[in-house]
Amino acid sequence: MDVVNLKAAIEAILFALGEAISLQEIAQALDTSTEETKKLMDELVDGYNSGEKGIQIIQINTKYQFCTRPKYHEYINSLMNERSTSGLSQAALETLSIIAYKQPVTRVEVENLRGVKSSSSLQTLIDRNLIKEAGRLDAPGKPFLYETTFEFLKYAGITNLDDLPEYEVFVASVHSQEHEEVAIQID
Amino acid sequence: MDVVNLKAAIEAILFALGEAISLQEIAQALDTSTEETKKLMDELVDGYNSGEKGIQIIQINTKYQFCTRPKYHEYINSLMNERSTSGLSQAALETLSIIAYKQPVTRVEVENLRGVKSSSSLQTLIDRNLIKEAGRLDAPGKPFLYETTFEFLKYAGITNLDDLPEYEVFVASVHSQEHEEVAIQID
Amino acid sequence: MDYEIKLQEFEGPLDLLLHLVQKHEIDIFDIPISEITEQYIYYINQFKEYNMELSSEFIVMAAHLIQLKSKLLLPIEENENGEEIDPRDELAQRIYDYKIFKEISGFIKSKEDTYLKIFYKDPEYQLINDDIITNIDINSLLEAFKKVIAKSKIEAKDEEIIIHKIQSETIRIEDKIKQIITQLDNNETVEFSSLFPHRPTRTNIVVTFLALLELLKKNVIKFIQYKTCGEIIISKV
Repeated sequence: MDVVNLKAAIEAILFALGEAISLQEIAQALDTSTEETKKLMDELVDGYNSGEKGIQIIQINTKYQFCTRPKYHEYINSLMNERSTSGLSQAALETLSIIAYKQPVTRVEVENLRGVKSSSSLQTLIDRNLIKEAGRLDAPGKPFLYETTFEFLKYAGITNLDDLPEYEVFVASVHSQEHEEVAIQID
Repeated sequence: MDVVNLKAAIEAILFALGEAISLQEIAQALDTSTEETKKLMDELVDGYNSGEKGIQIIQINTKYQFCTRPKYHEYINSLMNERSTSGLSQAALETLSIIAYKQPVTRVEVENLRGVKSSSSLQTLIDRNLIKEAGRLDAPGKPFLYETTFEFLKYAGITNLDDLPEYEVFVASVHSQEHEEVAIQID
Repeated sequence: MDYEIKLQEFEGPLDLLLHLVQKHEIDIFDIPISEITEQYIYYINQFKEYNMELSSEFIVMAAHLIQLKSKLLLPIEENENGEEIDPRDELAQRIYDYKIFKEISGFIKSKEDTYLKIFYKDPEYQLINDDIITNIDINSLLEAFKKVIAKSKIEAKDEEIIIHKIQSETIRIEDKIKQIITQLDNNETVEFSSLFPHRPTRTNIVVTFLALLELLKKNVIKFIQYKTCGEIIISKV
């Protein structure tokens, strides 16, 4: 891959990952050296800093992350406000639904199911007091487990988790045979 | 705010929102006209399309959204935990094709064309948000009609349904295949 | 291996017919029905040999092919304009339409490959107000969950644990044949309509019908009908 493509690849990674990521991790993904990655990253950061852009790449310690420029904060706020009047965003709702049905569950499991980095949705739900940390999984890295709160039950209008609409029925319908299969013997 | 800043503001909004957003919503947030917003958006989209970039702005109907370019997916995949998003089965693909080209269409019409029961495929497509119910046919039994969704446009990578190749394109392709087959036979 | 036929490879009878037509380089609009019927039934028997479940549509098509075959033996009908009606036209059109949609599904599939390679991101988190959410729509929660699960293949692993498999109905033709013979042993004649339960399933109808055809072929039974559209009486030969 040439330099231009490598830079674009870093851009794509930063966007999709959402959260801060180290040069080492990026270098590994691109199968190149950390030094080379650093050089490309510097160019990329400069590119976003030259001219007037709405987004930028910030460096926190040794990690890098995309974020918006603070000066455009108010426009974003007004839009977010507009959208959140209808309750939770679709992203937060999806995240909440996974936790409700699969709890206790780690962030990684949520992200695997959604296919999108979900730390921001998780934070929304924690701040809304709909989910909480529930210990750590006994696995490498000891990731946090999440579960729904008592508040969740209250606002969902159910007395306990068993009152959630059953999803087994649904899973069965998805995985049931495409054809109503019938064994017929022909002679 | 000058043009450069307005463009940057749109960029910041698209990034922060994550989800698809309409020109009207953006225009409202920026306190400018939809026409002006459209002009700025076009420039922004062009900017991301010129040169080699890792991210792009896609247009779906009248909405816009940031996303990565598909060619960099393997680098992202290597960093994301095993993404579990799966493709559609052949049965679901056939059903989706029929709905895309014959919409609005009933289940019976789909089944007649495929020659097999398709209710489970229809359910899969509804659950994946690729099709939706679109009223009922004014005929005995008042069967449901199905049509494709906004998500389908994203799935097909098109801005609107008119961007789908004409049905005749496939007829011609099938026709030329038949021709080839006959030609082989003659040899 | 030519004999390694996987039923899963065929989405339905039209798919199988299309496969046969392509394999033998046959013009869809000029299908030699006799040969195709033979081939089709050969395949179905292969499925049977490998103990594969066969959906009723495959059987219905077999019956249709046999019917077409016999129709072709009769004098050619003409429409009101005096043009000859080819009894194969309708089937040919169905295979042709199916072929086009199969072509389209290939195109849709190619789009899917790209779709699965694109990443989106969640909204950036901002706590705008401290309003407590006091209403969670439980149904939209389930809907959201369904969407997530429908897209994921993780659940396939859980499937075995969770799935309540819907029992499929199994009726064997030979059992049906025995049943009809028993009925004829007890009574001299049997009314056609009495062979079916109050609300027969499609499978039941198809199997009964095939059993009757089999008995007719083997010259075990005969049909008697006293007036047009009247009750069909079945009796032993």
